[in-house]
Amino acid sequence: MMSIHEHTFDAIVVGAGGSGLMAAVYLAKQGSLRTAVLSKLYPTRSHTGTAQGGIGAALGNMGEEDHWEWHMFDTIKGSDYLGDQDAIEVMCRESPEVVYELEHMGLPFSRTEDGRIAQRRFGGHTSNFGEAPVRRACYAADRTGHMILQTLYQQSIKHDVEFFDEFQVVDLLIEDGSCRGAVALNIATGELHIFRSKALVLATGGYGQVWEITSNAVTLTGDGLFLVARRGVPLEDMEFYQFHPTGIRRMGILITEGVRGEGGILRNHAGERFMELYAPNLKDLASRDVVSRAIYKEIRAGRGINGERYVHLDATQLGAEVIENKLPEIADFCRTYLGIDPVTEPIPIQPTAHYAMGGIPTDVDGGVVGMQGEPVRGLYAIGECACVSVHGANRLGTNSLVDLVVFGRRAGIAMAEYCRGADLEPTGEDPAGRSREELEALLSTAGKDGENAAEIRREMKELMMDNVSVFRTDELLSEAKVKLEELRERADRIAIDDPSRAFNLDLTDAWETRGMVELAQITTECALNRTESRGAHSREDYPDRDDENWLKHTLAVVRDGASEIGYKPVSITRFEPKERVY
Amino acid sequence: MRVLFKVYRYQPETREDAYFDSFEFDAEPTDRVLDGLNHIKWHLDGTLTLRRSCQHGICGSDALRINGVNRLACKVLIGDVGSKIKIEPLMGFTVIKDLVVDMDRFFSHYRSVMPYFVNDEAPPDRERLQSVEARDAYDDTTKCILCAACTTSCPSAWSNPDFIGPAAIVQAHRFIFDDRDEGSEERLAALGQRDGVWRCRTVFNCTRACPKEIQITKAIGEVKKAIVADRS
Amino acid sequence: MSQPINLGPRSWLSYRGGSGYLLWALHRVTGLGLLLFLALHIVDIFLLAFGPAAFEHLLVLYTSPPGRLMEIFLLFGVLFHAVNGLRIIVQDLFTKSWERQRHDRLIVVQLVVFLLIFLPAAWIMFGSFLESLS
Amino acid sequence: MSRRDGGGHRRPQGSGFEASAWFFMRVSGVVLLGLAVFHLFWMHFVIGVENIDFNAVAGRWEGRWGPLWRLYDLALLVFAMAHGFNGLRYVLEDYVQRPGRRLALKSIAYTLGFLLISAGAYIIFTFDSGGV
Ligand SMILES: Cc1cc2nc3c(=O)[nH]c(=O)nc-3n(C[C@H](O)[C@H](O)[C@H](O)COP(=O)(O)OP(=O)(O)OC[C@H]3O[C@@H](n4cnc5c(N)ncnc54)[C@H](O)[C@@H]3O)c2cc1C
Ligand code: HEM
Ligand code: SF4
Ligand code: F3S
Ligand code: FES
Repeated sequence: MMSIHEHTFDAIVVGAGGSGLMAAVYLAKQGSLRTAVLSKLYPTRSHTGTAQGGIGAALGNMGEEDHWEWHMFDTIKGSDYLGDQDAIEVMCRESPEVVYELEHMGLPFSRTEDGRIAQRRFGGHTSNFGEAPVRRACYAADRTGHMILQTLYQQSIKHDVEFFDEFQVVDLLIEDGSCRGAVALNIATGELHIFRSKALVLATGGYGQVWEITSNAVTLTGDGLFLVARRGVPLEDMEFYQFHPTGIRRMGILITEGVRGEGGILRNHAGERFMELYAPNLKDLASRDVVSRAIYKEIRAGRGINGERYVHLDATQLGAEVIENKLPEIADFCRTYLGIDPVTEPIPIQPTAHYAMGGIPTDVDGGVVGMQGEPVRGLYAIGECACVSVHGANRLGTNSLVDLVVFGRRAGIAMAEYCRGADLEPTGEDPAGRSREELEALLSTAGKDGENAAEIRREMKELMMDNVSVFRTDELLSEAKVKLEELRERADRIAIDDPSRAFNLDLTDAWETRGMVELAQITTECALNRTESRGAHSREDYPDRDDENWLKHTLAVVRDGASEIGYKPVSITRFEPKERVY
Repeated sequence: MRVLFKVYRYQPETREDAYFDSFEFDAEPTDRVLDGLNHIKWHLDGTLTLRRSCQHGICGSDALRINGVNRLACKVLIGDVGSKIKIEPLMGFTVIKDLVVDMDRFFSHYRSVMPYFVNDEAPPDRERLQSVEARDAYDDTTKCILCAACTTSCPSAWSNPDFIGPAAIVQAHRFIFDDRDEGSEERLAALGQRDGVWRCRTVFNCTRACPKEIQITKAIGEVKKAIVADRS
Repeated sequence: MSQPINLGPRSWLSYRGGSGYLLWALHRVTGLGLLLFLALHIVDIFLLAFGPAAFEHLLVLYTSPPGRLMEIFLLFGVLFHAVNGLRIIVQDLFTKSWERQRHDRLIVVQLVVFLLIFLPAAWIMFGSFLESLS
Repeated sequence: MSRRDGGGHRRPQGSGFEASAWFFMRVSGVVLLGLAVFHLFWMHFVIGVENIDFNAVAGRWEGRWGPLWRLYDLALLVFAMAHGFNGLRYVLEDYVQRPGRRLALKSIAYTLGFLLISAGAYIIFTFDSGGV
């Protein structure tokens, strides 16, 4: 029997990436609130640290004019008009302010000659409503995310945030439309802890591990998403999953868009700059979905390098100095993992699963909303696991980091406000009962015959890569649906090896595997349902965008193991949908 | 290629002593050592326990002793270390299970150097200005991912757990040499203590171990000089 | 619950730290060795107070064949410690030299300097060792 | 957890002794480089070990340059001892973790150092061959 520990806080933050820490710092700054941060990884291990290229803010530091309205327009266009314009307006208007705030927290941005925050070009970011590329991405060499994560963690220490490191949340206490806390596994001991709270924010990051080739960490398993889904909260726009065009071949390790921002060029087997064909205006700096599709098309036409499933990212014309100073990490990756020098050789790349535009539906303060737009009291979501929706059908590079800090801050403020007016709501008998049963059952399979979780993951990842990635068809998706159902059944029969309690990652891996299969199913279901092509969701059997029928968000809720789908209108305030060409 | 992994095991719940386990299997020379360990965990023995996350040398989870030296398992290719690979946990920390060590002391040393930006003046409306050169002065030490490879490679830290260790000094350096920061006096005072920088005997193991190739010994030297200059 | 099994001198010795680690260990050993020798040396000098006989009685220690051999070790110790110490001082003065490549290069220079002085001197001393045998 | 020391890692306020010790090791190192190496060179290659005896010492300390030699040897003694015993202190600090034991060993070392310096200085100041 597992022993149970109990804690009570005003506010709880689940996840210590950029968004979670931003919320935590803001909660801590409010003073009297008791706040705890729960994270299954040490905070600085969070995946925000891998973000390379930059954070978008219309500062206009590079001697070019820039306005947040232009940023707003680019984001909306990038989202293929599915993004909610009220939320996008909030994000783009607040982003300069938040970037300055990060600088005031000590974040070591790279600098311009006159000492201001340096900025670079990024895909889809333009001046004057789409005219020409603009330098909008504020960066700290090519470790912007690392510096954001470090800076926010430092600030958390400064403000005495209370951390529960290596605590994995395994259940949410959502009852009668309100969230009253969470149950977490203390990984180091294998014991369960009940955390009661007035407000709880999920900041658990993405779920890229569902795909085979991915830029995401092995720990990005979408826990927050399947946890809320299991408690009857819908997930929004799950069919929109971004494939980043330039992942290192086979490994999926990301090569930042900053490389193209600095002048890198994509080339096919013949050495041709093929993006001229697909995006005559912005070329290699078109938005990510466009570039990923172009690469797939080149590969299909037999123009991949040596006819294989990859193309080249050519950075040789940047020169050694730009590469060593502005892209040192990238150079290091190439040397370490590929044994090539990007100064003299092109980098072999292929699209890699990267970012979830969809997620837990929220309002502009991070408050989670249900199927009918009703708020789930005390429950918030921010960062990649949330869907505000500012990214719509396709996220622009640099906008995720903006999303993290802008909405992390807003959620922190809103939660503090909420906590002051709210009381702790009671939880039912034995709140940890469900988790205990689930985990004990899994533990009791140790050493018995059963399915291997790693094998199930492998099959799921391959399936999703082949059938539910850049190009989709009814046939592929239907096939995936059937196979995923099989995998889900097999996942019920997982048997683990490790019978011990302390640090049983075999147990948590298995638990995460089940959740990921559920997310793969929801994603596939939503992709099958949306019969149009928009942003990252590209249906070959429905190649056009269909505003008449599909200018709306999908909401999927799981009931008795099957997804039910509903819809939500898109907020359109300033920019009417137009055809999207780059 | 055929590889033989010799892996340190410690499973306190089932067996009292620590021991080495051998696993032999086929791997590509371009596989990471972490891929090998994952292969073991996923297909040969699910009880093998280690921390890992990003798999490309950014998160700092999987610093281990690989063939005698500290490395990130995800930043060394099997082909580069040969077909016999010995994996041990970081030295100097208590082992919790297999390759997982207790990092509490490491983070407590980290916290002791005030690893955060201090400047109590009201900030300007926009960014504080900083010249390119001033930014360069601490660029190197901003790269630290807190993997602990350095501190656990340092003989001074092995024998003396109170030594705050190179990682904490690197973190302090990042602020001391940031001209926007104003907390350095306190930081230098903390680092000037018995268990601060002076415990560094310039062994250089740390610099060799750092996966981010931070010039740690140089950074420590700069801090030492700053303390001496501060006092005179 | 957990045991600090990866602690202790056995694992210290097995760490493959490279040249810096080796030089540091040697510096420490030679430093302590010199201190030991010096203590001895002061004791024998102190015997001067008791007149020539007492003093010269002990001097045999230095002129005997083992004494001659020890002398070579002494030279090795002083020279190594001095050259290595000088390198450390120079590097502390010019912190930039602690950068990895520069450090590696300095170590090569140091070894060359050490050998250039040590080998001829040791050769001469070895000569007097052979002489002392006959 | 208090704010400034961030997590209960408290240590005594220092006087900067370690900084001075560090600095002294460098300075004395340079000084010793001159003194010790010259001393070795002189004794082994100029005088020659086999020629050293009571008279040789007397000749040096009571000759024309006697006072200078005595000063030289005193400097060598003091610097080498201070440098060496501080080095020994480093080693003890590094390897002896139990406070009580550390204090005991350090006390023994300091006493020993003091005795050795006194003995050496005594000879240097009082040596008198009695006109042999
Ligand atoms: C390689 C790469 C490069 C990128 N580059 C850029 C870029 O240049 N610009 C940009 O804008 N965006 C970029 N992104 C996207 C962006 O970095 C991520 O979307 C963002 O960092 C997500 O942050 P987050 O706060 O939502 O979560 P994360 O940083 O992923 O953190 C998740 C947190 O949740 C915790 N957690 C998860 N599950 C649980 C659980 N069950 N219990 C407790 N804790 C849990 C984890 O421990 C972790 O602390 C990049 C992404 C990748 C992968
Ligand atoms: C010949 C010239 C000498 C030079 C240039 C020199 C230089 C140094 C330096 C720079 C250090 C400090 C190392 C550190 O801080 O990490 C040191 C340490 C030391 N020295 Fe010397 N030294 C010399 C002679 C001597 C002598 C004659 C003795 C013996 C009495 C001695 C004994 C020691 C000891 C015991 C240490 C400590 C070793 C350690 O901490 O690892 N040194 N020396
Ligand atoms: S300095 Fe280097 S080795 Fe040390 S913790 Fe930081 S990244 Fe790791
Ligand atoms: S290994 Fe240790 S002694 Fe100093 S140079 Fe590095 S911290
Ligand atoms: S797994 Fe992140 S550093 Fe190796």
